[in-house]
Amino acid sequence: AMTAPAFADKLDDIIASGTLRCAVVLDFPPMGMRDESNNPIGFDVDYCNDLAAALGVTAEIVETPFPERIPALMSGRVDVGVASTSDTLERAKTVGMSIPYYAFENAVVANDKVEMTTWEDMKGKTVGATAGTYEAIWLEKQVNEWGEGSFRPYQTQADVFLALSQGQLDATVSTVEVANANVKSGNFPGIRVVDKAPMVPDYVALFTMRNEYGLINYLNLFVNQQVRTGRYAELYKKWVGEGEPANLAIPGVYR
Amino acid sequence: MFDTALTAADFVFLAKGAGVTIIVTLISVLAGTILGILFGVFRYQVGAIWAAPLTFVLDIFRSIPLLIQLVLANAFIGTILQIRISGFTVACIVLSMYTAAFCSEIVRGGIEAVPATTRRAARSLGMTWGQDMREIVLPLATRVALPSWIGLALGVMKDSALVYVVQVTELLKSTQILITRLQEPLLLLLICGAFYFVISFPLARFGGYLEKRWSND
Amino acid sequence: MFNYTFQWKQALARLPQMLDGAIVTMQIAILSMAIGILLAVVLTMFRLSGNRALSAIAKTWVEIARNTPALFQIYMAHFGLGSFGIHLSPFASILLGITFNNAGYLTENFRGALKAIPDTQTRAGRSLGFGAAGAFRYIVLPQMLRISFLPMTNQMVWAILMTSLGVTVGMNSDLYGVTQDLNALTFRTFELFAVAAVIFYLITKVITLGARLVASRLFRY
Amino acid sequence: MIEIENVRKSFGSLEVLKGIDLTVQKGEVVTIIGGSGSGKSTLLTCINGLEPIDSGRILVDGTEVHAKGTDLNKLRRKIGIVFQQFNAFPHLTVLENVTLAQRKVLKRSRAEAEAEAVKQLNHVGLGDKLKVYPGRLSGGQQQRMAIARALAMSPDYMLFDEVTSALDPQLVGEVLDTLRMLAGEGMTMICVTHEMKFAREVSDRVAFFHKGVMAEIAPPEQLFGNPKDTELQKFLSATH
Amino acid sequence: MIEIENVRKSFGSLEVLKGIDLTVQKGEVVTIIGGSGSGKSTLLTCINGLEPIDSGRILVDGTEVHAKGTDLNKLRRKIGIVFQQFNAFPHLTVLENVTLAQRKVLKRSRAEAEAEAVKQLNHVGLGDKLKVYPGRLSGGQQQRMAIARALAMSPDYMLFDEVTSALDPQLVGEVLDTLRMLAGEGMTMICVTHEMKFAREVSDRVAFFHKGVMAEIAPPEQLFGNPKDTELQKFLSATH
Ligand SMILES: Nc1ncnc2c1ncn2[C@@H]1O[C@H](COP(=O)(O)OP(=O)(O)OP(=O)(O)O)[C@@H](O)[C@H]1O
Ligand SMILES: Nc1ncnc2c1ncn2[C@@H]1O[C@H](COP(=O)(O)OP(=O)(O)OP(=O)(O)O)[C@@H](O)[C@H]1O
Ligand SMILES: [Mg+2]
Ligand SMILES: [Mg+2]
Repeated sequence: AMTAPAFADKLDDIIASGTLRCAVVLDFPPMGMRDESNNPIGFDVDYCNDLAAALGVTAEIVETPFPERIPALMSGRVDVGVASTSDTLERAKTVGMSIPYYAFENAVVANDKVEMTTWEDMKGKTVGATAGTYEAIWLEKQVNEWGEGSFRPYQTQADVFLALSQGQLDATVSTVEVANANVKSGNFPGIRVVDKAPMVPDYVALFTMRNEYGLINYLNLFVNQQVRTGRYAELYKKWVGEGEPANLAIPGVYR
Repeated sequence: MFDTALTAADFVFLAKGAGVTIIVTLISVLAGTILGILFGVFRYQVGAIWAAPLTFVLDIFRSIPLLIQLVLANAFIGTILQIRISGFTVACIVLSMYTAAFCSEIVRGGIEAVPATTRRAARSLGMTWGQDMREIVLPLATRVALPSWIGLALGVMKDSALVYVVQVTELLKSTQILITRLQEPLLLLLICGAFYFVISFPLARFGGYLEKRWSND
Repeated sequence: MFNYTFQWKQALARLPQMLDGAIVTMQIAILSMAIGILLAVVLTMFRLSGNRALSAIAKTWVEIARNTPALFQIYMAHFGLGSFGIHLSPFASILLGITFNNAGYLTENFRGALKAIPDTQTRAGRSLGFGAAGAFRYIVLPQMLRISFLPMTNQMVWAILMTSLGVTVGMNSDLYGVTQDLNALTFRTFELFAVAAVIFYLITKVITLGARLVASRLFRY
Repeated sequence: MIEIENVRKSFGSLEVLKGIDLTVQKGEVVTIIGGSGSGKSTLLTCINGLEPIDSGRILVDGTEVHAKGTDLNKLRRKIGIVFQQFNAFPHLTVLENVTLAQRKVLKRSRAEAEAEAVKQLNHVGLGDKLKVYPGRLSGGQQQRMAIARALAMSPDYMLFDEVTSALDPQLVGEVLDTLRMLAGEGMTMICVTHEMKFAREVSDRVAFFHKGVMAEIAPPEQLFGNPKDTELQKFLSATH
Repeated sequence: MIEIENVRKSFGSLEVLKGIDLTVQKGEVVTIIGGSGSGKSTLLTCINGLEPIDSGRILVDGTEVHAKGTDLNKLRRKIGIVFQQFNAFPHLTVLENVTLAQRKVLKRSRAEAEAEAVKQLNHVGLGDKLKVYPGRLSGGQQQRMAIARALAMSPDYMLFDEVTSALDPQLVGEVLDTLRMLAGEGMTMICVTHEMKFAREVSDRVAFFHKGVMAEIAPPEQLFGNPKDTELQKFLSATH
């Protein structure tokens, strides 16, 4: 129902309504997935819960496939996206991005039956990725540059790995975290990580409506606080594993 | 035959999805049918020319993919009008209009199948337009329209599989979620297909039976 | 009036790409109809053959096609068959899925049409020395196709609309796929999909009007 | 009393009634004969207001049918009409066919309506078909049911539009007998018919329509015995 | 020569032909009369092998119709048959109706087939309807077209099954005239008919069927003038 006038500050709205609705992608382990009883879990889910706690409201996780993240926000279905969203300039024309809250490296994952040692062996192969993601946009451009092979976008990360495991795809590019998690899980037999993809690290941001400066400010501070308080590292350890989480500051530039 | 990791909880989860499918279908078919009857009667009553704007609008719902209707309605209501409503509501609104568009055709066809002379006879007995509609046209048109209407309702149930684009977790989406976790696509898809089949098949048969029975007299 | 700025230019600038997508959409629909009609004729003959196994195949096909969602059928064509190691490209998968659906619905239509053709037509044909196949081919079939022409047109429109489901099997060159791709780049959801909707609408209108024209030339009796 | 005064009526560019004048007194039986398309049916449907008219006026017991404020539904209760096509309501039993309008229009109770229906159905000889659906009846039986249905509304006037033309020859008699009976009971009736023998027998006056004009009207002996209008002469000689 | 020897045929438990014996010589015209359901149509469809038989045999020019190895499609080219229902192919013009089987079955060239078709259509008086679709023809014209269609296959025998029963009375004559013409030309024919006058006129012999039995067969003068079978006597007195 119509709860708030359209131009009230969203931050106020959220606090007033008592719920924070986050768009989260749930087929993107370890960032978003489901446990045995099909409840949402993962890095992004916890991140949303933390944000809600900071705001003093309860979190509501709205599952959105990758291509539906922005439409879900634009149609007012969610307040904030905590959905591993790359902060591209093209997208920033439409939505407002916070500072990065995570950074992915991408890896090339291949089917075992396919000969492949470096990322460049993808040339001429059938490759795919999740429609609407950073790596999909990169990979499609790459395939077009090579001028051979074909690119297939699937609607969900799971469909990509299903297709890869079935042998419908020769290779895919996905974040290292997702790749490792999927290879380890044993859910997708017959796949392996081949190489890192030579992409600029995929900085991902929280996002909300472009004109919600109050909320964007709040999100920026929240991300900063997560790192400062060590919660960022804690979550990394919980969901990704041992090691150092990526540095979110880019040397040599302000933001 | 299948060695599966599927748990009872997962079946509950699937059943919930099926429940959503059924609820969305029921709401949309109900609302769509009421609207469809209103539109159909209106179109019949005012004639092709005056009904043209309505006919045009309804035709749009039959001429563009439901997926696009859902995306557009979602974007329009949320992004442009900035009204906060749930995906479930959007799904029901779009599916209702979609149902109404087809239903109004069925209704109009049903009314047209009632011979004008029979209606004249009713009016000659002093019955009002409303009485004629209720006592004569409705029962007679229903016989013509019901089999098609059953087909429409089942079609809406099957098409409701597309409401996943507005974040409604219905049966097929639930299945996909389980596939994501369990990676048993074939088994899960078969369960999902079987569910649709089990609901659709008997009703479709029933529709066929009615059609046969009523076309004989 | 709206607290939203439309950016139609962004969408219109992509029109050429979308029109290319529309052509792919048409290709899928036309191919799936052509093959679907052939298959439906074969399935209809299976039904008429009196052979239990053949008519069971036809019946099963029809009931599955009519009683499960098209999305499900397309998903099955890709990932279902994939489970058996049968790998179809997105194009082949969507084509197979829609063709399967078309064939099922058309077979049912043909059955209705056949009921409307008196059995004495076949008898008359046989009496002239036609074999069973000849009588079907020259006498029953043309009449059957004529009666089913309108339902076939409707099915063609359905086929066009169903191509939008190709995205679930990795299709990105059809109209819906192209639109979705563009949306991922620019996030102008409403503008892009509105343009796609208009294109879809025009295609279906052209098809229905074209079919009417064809019918008036083809069926003069 | 039905008073028809200079009634004109066109369908598009086709003038179907070209100034008809006719007054039917209480208890009178007027038959209308004439060629196909001469406007006979149209006149009947104008009388009970099913069709609008272009000019002139029609008064039923002093009420102008096509006046603005006239309650047509109320007026139509006074005027029973039976058409050429059997207009049985196929989804209702014979009894329900006859009770429906009584209950919905006259607001009679079910018991009252059924009593009246049984009476009228017995009257037309269908007392044993109460629970049957019309689909099971012969054409003649359906027409008699339609007559009973109209009579059950206790009309003051009855209009009959070629009620026997769609019937097989052997069924015509049973329906005409019913009409004869009604005429004998003093019902005011306008009958459009092609049955000359019947017209001659029951009518007080017979009107001959030709191309939208009432070319002649006279008592039957005179009209049949000594027709003046040349078209009527042609018509009569063709039908013999 | 058509030889029918002790043919029996049942549909389920209903025995429709109870041992029929009949020999039709080249050039002979045999008419079959009899009540509805007596098995007349069934016999004709057995002769050209459209229906199987239970026992007995049927020989056409010495070939046993229901024997295993018989090429029925070939045999049927010898035997033209025209049915009670008009079996025009509605999707083809009159000319195409008559050329189709010639071209596809007899493998005649289009030109040859059309020449033959025009000849036969002229023969039955439809020379001016070549490009018309059957839906535009009257029932009688459709039946004559069906006759031309059968004749174009150059059959040695013609079977006619009540070809006038579905026709309006005024159209019966034109079709019977066509049959008379054929009989006059020496065609071997078996005609099932209800037209007694016609049967009397053209037949060499008339057979009377009753409940699956050929109760009497004789030249027309004898059969009509002096019927022996009591059922035949009843039948004839009923039809007069
Ligand atoms: N609703 C209508 N719209 C247009 N023309 C009509 C309509 N009803 C009747 N007509 C025309 O009006 C003329 C008179 O029709 P009407 O039915 O009154 O003739 P009729 O005398 O009853 O003939 P019949 O003996 O054939 O019943 C005819 O030419 C008919 O075609
Ligand atoms: N295909 C069939 N299946 C079952 N019964 C049949 C079939 N064809 C004919 N019959 C029955 O066989 C009997 C003889 O039929 P047939 O058509 O030979 O009669 P007929 O002498 O030609 O009668 P009519 O003068 O009515 O044409 C009838 O009782 C009919 O119902
Ligand atoms: Mg009339
Ligand atoms: Mg017969």
